[in-house]
Amino acid sequence: DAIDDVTGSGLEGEGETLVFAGLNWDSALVQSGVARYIVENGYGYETEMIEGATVPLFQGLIKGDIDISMEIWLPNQKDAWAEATAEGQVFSTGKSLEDNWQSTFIIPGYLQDANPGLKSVEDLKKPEFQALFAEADSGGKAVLYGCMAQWACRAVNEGQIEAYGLSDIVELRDPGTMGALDAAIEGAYLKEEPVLFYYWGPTKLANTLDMRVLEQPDPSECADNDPALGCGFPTAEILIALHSDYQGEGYEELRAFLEKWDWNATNQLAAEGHYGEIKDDAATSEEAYRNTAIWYLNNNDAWQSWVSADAKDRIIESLAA
Amino acid sequence: MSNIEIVNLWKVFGNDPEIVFEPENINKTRSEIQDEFNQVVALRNVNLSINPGETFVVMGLSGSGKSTLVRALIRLIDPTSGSILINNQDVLQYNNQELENFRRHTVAMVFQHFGLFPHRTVLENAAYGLEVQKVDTEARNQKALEVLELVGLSGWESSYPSELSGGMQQRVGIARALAVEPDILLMDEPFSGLDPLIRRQMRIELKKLQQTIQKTIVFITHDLDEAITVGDRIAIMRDGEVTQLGTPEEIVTNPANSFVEEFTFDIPKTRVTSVSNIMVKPSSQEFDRRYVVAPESIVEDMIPLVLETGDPIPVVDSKDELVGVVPQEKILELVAQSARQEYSEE
Amino acid sequence: MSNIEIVNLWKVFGNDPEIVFEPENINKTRSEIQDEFNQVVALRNVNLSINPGETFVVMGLSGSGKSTLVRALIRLIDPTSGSILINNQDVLQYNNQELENFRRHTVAMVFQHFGLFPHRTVLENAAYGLEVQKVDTEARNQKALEVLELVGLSGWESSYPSELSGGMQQRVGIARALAVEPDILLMDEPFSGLDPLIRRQMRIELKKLQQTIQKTIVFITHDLDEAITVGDRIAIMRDGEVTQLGTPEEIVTNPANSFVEEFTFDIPKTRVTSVSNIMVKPSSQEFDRRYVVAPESIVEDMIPLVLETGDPIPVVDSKDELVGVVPQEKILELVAQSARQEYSEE
Amino acid sequence: MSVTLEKEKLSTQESKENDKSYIIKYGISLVVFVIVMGLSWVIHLMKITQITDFPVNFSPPVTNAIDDFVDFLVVNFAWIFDWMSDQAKVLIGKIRDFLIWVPWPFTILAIMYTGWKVASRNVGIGSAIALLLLGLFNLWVSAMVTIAIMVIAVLISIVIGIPLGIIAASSNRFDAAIKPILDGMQTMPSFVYLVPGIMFFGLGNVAAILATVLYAIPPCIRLTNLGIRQVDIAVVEAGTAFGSNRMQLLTKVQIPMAIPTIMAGINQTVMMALAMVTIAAMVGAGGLGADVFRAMGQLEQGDAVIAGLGIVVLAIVIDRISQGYINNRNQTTSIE
Amino acid sequence: MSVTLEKEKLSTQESKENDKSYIIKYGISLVVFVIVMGLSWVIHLMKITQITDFPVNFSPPVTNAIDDFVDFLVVNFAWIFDWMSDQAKVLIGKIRDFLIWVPWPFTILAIMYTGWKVASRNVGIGSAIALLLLGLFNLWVSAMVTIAIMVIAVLISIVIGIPLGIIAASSNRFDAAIKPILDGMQTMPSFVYLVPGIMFFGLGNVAAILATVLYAIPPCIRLTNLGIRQVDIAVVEAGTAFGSNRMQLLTKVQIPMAIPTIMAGINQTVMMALAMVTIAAMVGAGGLGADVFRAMGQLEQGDAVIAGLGIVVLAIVIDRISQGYINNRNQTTSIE
Ligand SMILES: Nc1ncnc2c1ncn2[C@@H]1O[C@H](COP(=O)(O)OP(=O)(O)OP(=O)(O)O)[C@@H](O)[C@H]1O
Ligand SMILES: Nc1ncnc2c1ncn2[C@@H]1O[C@H](COP(=O)(O)OP(=O)(O)OP(=O)(O)O)[C@@H](O)[C@H]1O
Ligand SMILES: [Mg+2]
Ligand SMILES: [Mg+2]
Repeated sequence: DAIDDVTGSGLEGEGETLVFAGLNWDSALVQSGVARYIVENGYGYETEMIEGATVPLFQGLIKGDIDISMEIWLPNQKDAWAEATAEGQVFSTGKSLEDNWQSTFIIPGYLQDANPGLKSVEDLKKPEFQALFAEADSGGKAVLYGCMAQWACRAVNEGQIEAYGLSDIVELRDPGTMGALDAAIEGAYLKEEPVLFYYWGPTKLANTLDMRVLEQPDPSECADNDPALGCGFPTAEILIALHSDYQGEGYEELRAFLEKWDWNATNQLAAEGHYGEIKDDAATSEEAYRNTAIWYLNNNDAWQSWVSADAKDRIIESLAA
Repeated sequence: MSNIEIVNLWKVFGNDPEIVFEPENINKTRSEIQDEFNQVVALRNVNLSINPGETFVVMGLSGSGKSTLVRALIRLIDPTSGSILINNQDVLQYNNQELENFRRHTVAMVFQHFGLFPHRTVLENAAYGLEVQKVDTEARNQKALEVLELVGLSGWESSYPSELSGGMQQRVGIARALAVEPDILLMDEPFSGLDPLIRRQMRIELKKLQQTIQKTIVFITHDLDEAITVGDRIAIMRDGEVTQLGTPEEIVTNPANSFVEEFTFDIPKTRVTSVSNIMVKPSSQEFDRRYVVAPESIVEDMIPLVLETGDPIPVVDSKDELVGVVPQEKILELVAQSARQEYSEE
Repeated sequence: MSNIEIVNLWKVFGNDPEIVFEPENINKTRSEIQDEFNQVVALRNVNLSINPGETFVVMGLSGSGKSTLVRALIRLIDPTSGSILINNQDVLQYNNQELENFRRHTVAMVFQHFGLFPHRTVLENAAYGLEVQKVDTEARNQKALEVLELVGLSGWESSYPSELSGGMQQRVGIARALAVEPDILLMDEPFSGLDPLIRRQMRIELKKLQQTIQKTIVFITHDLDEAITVGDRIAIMRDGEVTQLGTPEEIVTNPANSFVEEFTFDIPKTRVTSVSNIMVKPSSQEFDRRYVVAPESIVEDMIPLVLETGDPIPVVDSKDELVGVVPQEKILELVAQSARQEYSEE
Repeated sequence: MSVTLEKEKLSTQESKENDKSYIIKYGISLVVFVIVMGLSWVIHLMKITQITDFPVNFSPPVTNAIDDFVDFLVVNFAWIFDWMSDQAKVLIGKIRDFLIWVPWPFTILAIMYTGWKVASRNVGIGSAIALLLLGLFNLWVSAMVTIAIMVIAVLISIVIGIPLGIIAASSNRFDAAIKPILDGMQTMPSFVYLVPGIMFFGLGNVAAILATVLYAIPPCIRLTNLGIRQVDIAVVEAGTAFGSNRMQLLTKVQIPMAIPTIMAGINQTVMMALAMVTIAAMVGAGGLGADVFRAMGQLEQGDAVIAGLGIVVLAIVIDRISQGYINNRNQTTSIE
Repeated sequence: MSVTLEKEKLSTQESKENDKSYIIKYGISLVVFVIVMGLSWVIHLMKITQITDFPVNFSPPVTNAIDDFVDFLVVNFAWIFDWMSDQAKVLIGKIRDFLIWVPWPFTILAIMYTGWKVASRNVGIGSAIALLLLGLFNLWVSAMVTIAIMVIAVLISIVIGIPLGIIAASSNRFDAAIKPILDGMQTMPSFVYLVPGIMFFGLGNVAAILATVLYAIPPCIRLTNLGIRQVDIAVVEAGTAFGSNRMQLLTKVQIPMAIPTIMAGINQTVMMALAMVTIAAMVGAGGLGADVFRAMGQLEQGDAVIAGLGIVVLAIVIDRISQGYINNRNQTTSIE
């Protein structure tokens, strides 16, 4: 440490390594890429990313193997999050992805165009639409590709179906994993087949496919805004989370930066689009996300208000290099 | 019954058998060829003619090519060159269809380790050959029961081979071969896996059976005693070649080379020599009709008689005419010769 | 050299061997016991006494308990009851340590299928027994080379067993056993896997070797010819019991029962009978000194002599005194008996 | 004796020579290693990127081609996939519903009877107890769902695998061609074909069965092949010598004798299929795998362990019954 | 002949009897089935829930106990786990960094040389081409990361597995005890121990290696056991007859002769370990598995296939080299 102090730059992150959670979906990967560039060049941290599945990564965050996760989808990890914060193992510096949405009842654009009568959840009760989504093994019920059984939104799906009186009309099917759900949706779109599904945004799939949300009552109509009682989803809280070590002294600038972090659908769309263009030129995906971050930081200046003045200078300097 | 004609038969195992026939290699020994080219000459220019109804024994040490020869007869291996005529048809020219028919009707084989089907009952084993001929169940079971009766296995039809002793298993093997009523029976060391007592019993039974069925039999063994007991003629093989061919008597009394001689050490000459070979001209046409022998009789069988009577024994042919006499001295001479050979090596 | 005393030895394979000793079962036959209790009586009350330096042959059909007996001697199997005294020590009472020592120094075994270590060279195979005794490398290699020389395998030290022929492999087996300089050599059908010629050669070599090494040898075979060639005494086993024990001569000339008789069919009596058994009182003390034989001589060896001279042959003992004469008739009688037995079954 | 002494000298000499040659051998290896490491160091120092990095990247065009190909298949062969998927879904649904519908005491009795008959009394009773435990730990329905998927996947594996195994046994070229493919099927991560599988067949059991069959079929093919090939050559020759044609040889001799090995292959196929139940759950197949997966997502160690043990119990029951069958059969029909 | 005729009658009679007995047998089965189904139907109709549902549920107390136990372990033995984990992480990191650091031409040459020497010329060249392809498809670094984890996992499996296999070979009781555990280890879904694994050892390679070892060790134990047990009994007896004690028998006879089988076990261990790389990637092990996993999350079929094929290529290279070694060794030292 002493040597660091003598030879170092005196930056907050000197000699510190921040380990990011390598969640395997786009928004998390893009946000992590931008955040990594900023903390590296603005605050002198080294960064690493460990890739893995959601649950193991959250365990890693609790244990301290992961220092920072850019996206904790609170509704889905509510119990684990509550427990970990109660134990003082993790804390949040505020929201990350803004403009997010989720809905249990989505149909493809082509389907709605072909069936203009299918606009709201109530319309599913019409036999022709029920039959539209029926599958060979659903006993005539409409099949809904729901939220993963291990996520909290599953319970919401169940509650909504119950509350809307769709119990005998809709069969809620567990896709198992996010990847499986994505594949099922993409497959249906390619084949232009009828499909009824749960999804959320901003995500690559929601941005590229024409998704139409069936009308549901506004969340405010339900007690405690609880969608499980028969309303649409309210906006979710998506948090940036850190391991408790970073709650103490010496990380003030880092925390200040993350608290100001403000990432919305527009940023996400733009960065993701650029990533799609350049990814084949990079040797590794990590490099691709880094290049995306550089592009983003060069072409937007919203970020300049998230960081301290010194940091901003350093970042601009390194971008120019 | 059927005759077999083997002409210039060669079998070379290896990836390049033709190399053996190059003029500069054709006279190389088997081990030279193996060392130089990694090819094994299993049969070298074998010529044999086997008569209908004959029991023809092939013997030799391990690796001498006996099995290769007999397996070539039924095309379990394809010879490298030469031809095999069976009933004047060249077996090596058969197409698949003809070959199947040939195997179904003309030849049948009895294997050293029996080669029974463990998942089939004795009856199903015996009926196998007929089954592949698509004979209907009833007829083939009847035939199978018949041959099982013949080999003394009545009552065991529904047992599995694993429940039988070795000797009984080999009887099943013989029954299986007999069931297809083949012209030719090939037997590759059929009794080698058996206990000595059972083995001798099987030999004797085979002789008896042969009197009933009268097939052409090619019988392989490495036991000279067995060869002499069952064989009408014997071919001795060495390194893929037939080194001597003859009746048991010819081979024992007149070995072609030291190898055959060594092979025949243990066999008393009296056991193979026929009376006609030691009889002398009778001094008169009068003889004692109580003790006559045929010219084909084996000397050993008459030793007790000779020693008992002390007189020369008259030899009488099938027309009941005196053709010679056997004086006691001649027999003793032969006994002495037999004895002299034993242990002469020590 | 060492003597072996086997007393009331039983071996019953199965999960409840004691049941055989129940008073109501003790007299049941082997197959009854097998059917009723699923126990196999491999040895039934065997009593044998084997003298130092003797070559003792155990013979019998497959399954008669030969291997069980010899394996009990080296405790590869533990007998059910009885005792085995070797050098007056009860082998069955040995603890692990004593047993290892006993196996390292007192006995050594030669196996039917050689039981060589395929991953070790011939030299390392031969040295194995010394290696487990922790003899240092140089000394054990020297000894191994010595015994390999003795069995005629010099030059093959660094080959692997798979590169050797069967006969050579068995020589390695013998060398491995000799290397530990055991008092007793156990040989379980050592030559059964070999070709007949090589087999005879090995027998003869064993006899020669025995003259050099003078060990106590327990030799197992199911071949009577082999038994007679190598054995000083022979025990014939049947269904786990010793059914006859005696010299080759006793067994061939005087079979205890029809089973042994059948076994000995193929052996000419002349080959085992000693002169002392057929000689008669000399009529005078004068005799022709040119043709004398010892009383222990085998009759067969003197047949040529007898037939050549025609006269009775004088028998002279080691003190050069005339003890009898063998008239030609006696020999002929024996020849006749030998012959009569052959094929009598047919 | 003189000969012996000479030999001895020779042998010690040889062993010394061996020692020396070892030193030389290792020495050379060491020198080579040091040189290579030195060179590596220099290369890194001089940043010769041609040697540290690969000069070209074939990946983008190929990955794009694959993407397009998958899309092409999905779009153009949708009707086939949908048809197959529908058939399978109906069948699986029926089996699953039936298994759940049958009251558990009957199911347990049936398994006990089968185990007893096919294997041994102990296996029968053990299986019954094991299944009872599944029920008592509230895993009955999940277990039946898992079994339904299993049954279909294993049946498909058998129907496809055994004929392929037979062909592989009779053609060395086919065998050589299929070998790396089988290796590939077992090491290729299921995720790779799960995603296209879902795009083809939709979410749920069908994709799960596809993944399971791909993973579980290799032992069935391999052991059928092996079983036929290792049928005692002497017996096959006997069959040939009596004029059997190829078909007769196969049906009357080779296959009947290969049955224990083929059964071992099926046994392994079942085990592999069971190892895939959690993967299957990742595409929504339900059953015990889904229990494990869900418990893991909710950090319920205990539930995950119990459901996992449920899978293990199923595996052991199936294994013991089929092994018992194989052993019994082996005992009755083998010679020696 | 009269005997034969009688027999014949007997046999046809028998076969008819057989026909009849079949009908009876199947008839009975059918009747039983119908009755059971009818009963089931009645039970459902009458809603006798004691028979359709299980009366008790043992699950809650047991799952709670397991949860508590895991927590207890984590809290009380954290220091041991952390220490182990730290050691392992340093080691794996070093190996990984080294493999990445060595310029690829040297690595490829080294593998080629090994393949050539150990197996055959074709295997050597084939391996080199395969590795080159990995590089050209931009998978080099991932492959090296995967290999690093693999090497550690396989080494641990060998170090633990072979001694256990030896013990299992010499003790029937241990063998019987370990058998269901091994079955369990191979069918228990990895997810079940992944989460506790992370709680003990933290995220990353260590938990991944734990999961890999648990899945990959059974073949090593099984085949060591098998290899020793199937050493020709005659050779073992020869060893015994010369007074070898147990240790000598083991080291001088049984293990040397079992080596080909043990090598086959190691080969299988490597294959199993490779089959775990995607699971390992889910807990942060990186490498080719992570490439597959990431591609799946982004619905990039092509990338997933390429990375998946990378794993397959690695597997086949390792397999062919080790199989070649086994075959060569088998040829040189076996009798017959
Ligand atoms: N399929 C084969 N490939 C290569 N060589 C073979 C093959 N079959 C036999 N041989 C060789 O051919 C030679 C003759 O073998 P064959 O089996 O005919 O001998 P055999 O006289 O029957 O011996 P045995 O008494 O041991 O049965 C042997 O040297 C053997 O090694
Ligand atoms: N380990 C064993 N378990 C059960 N029975 C055995 C065992 N070993 C031998 N037997 C039985 O004991 C009897 C005697 O066997 P043994 O091996 O001593 O016979 P053998 O005379 O050596 O026969 P062979 O000539 O075939 O070697 C046989 O019936 C055999 O089946
Ligand atoms: Mg042969
Ligand atoms: Mg024996």
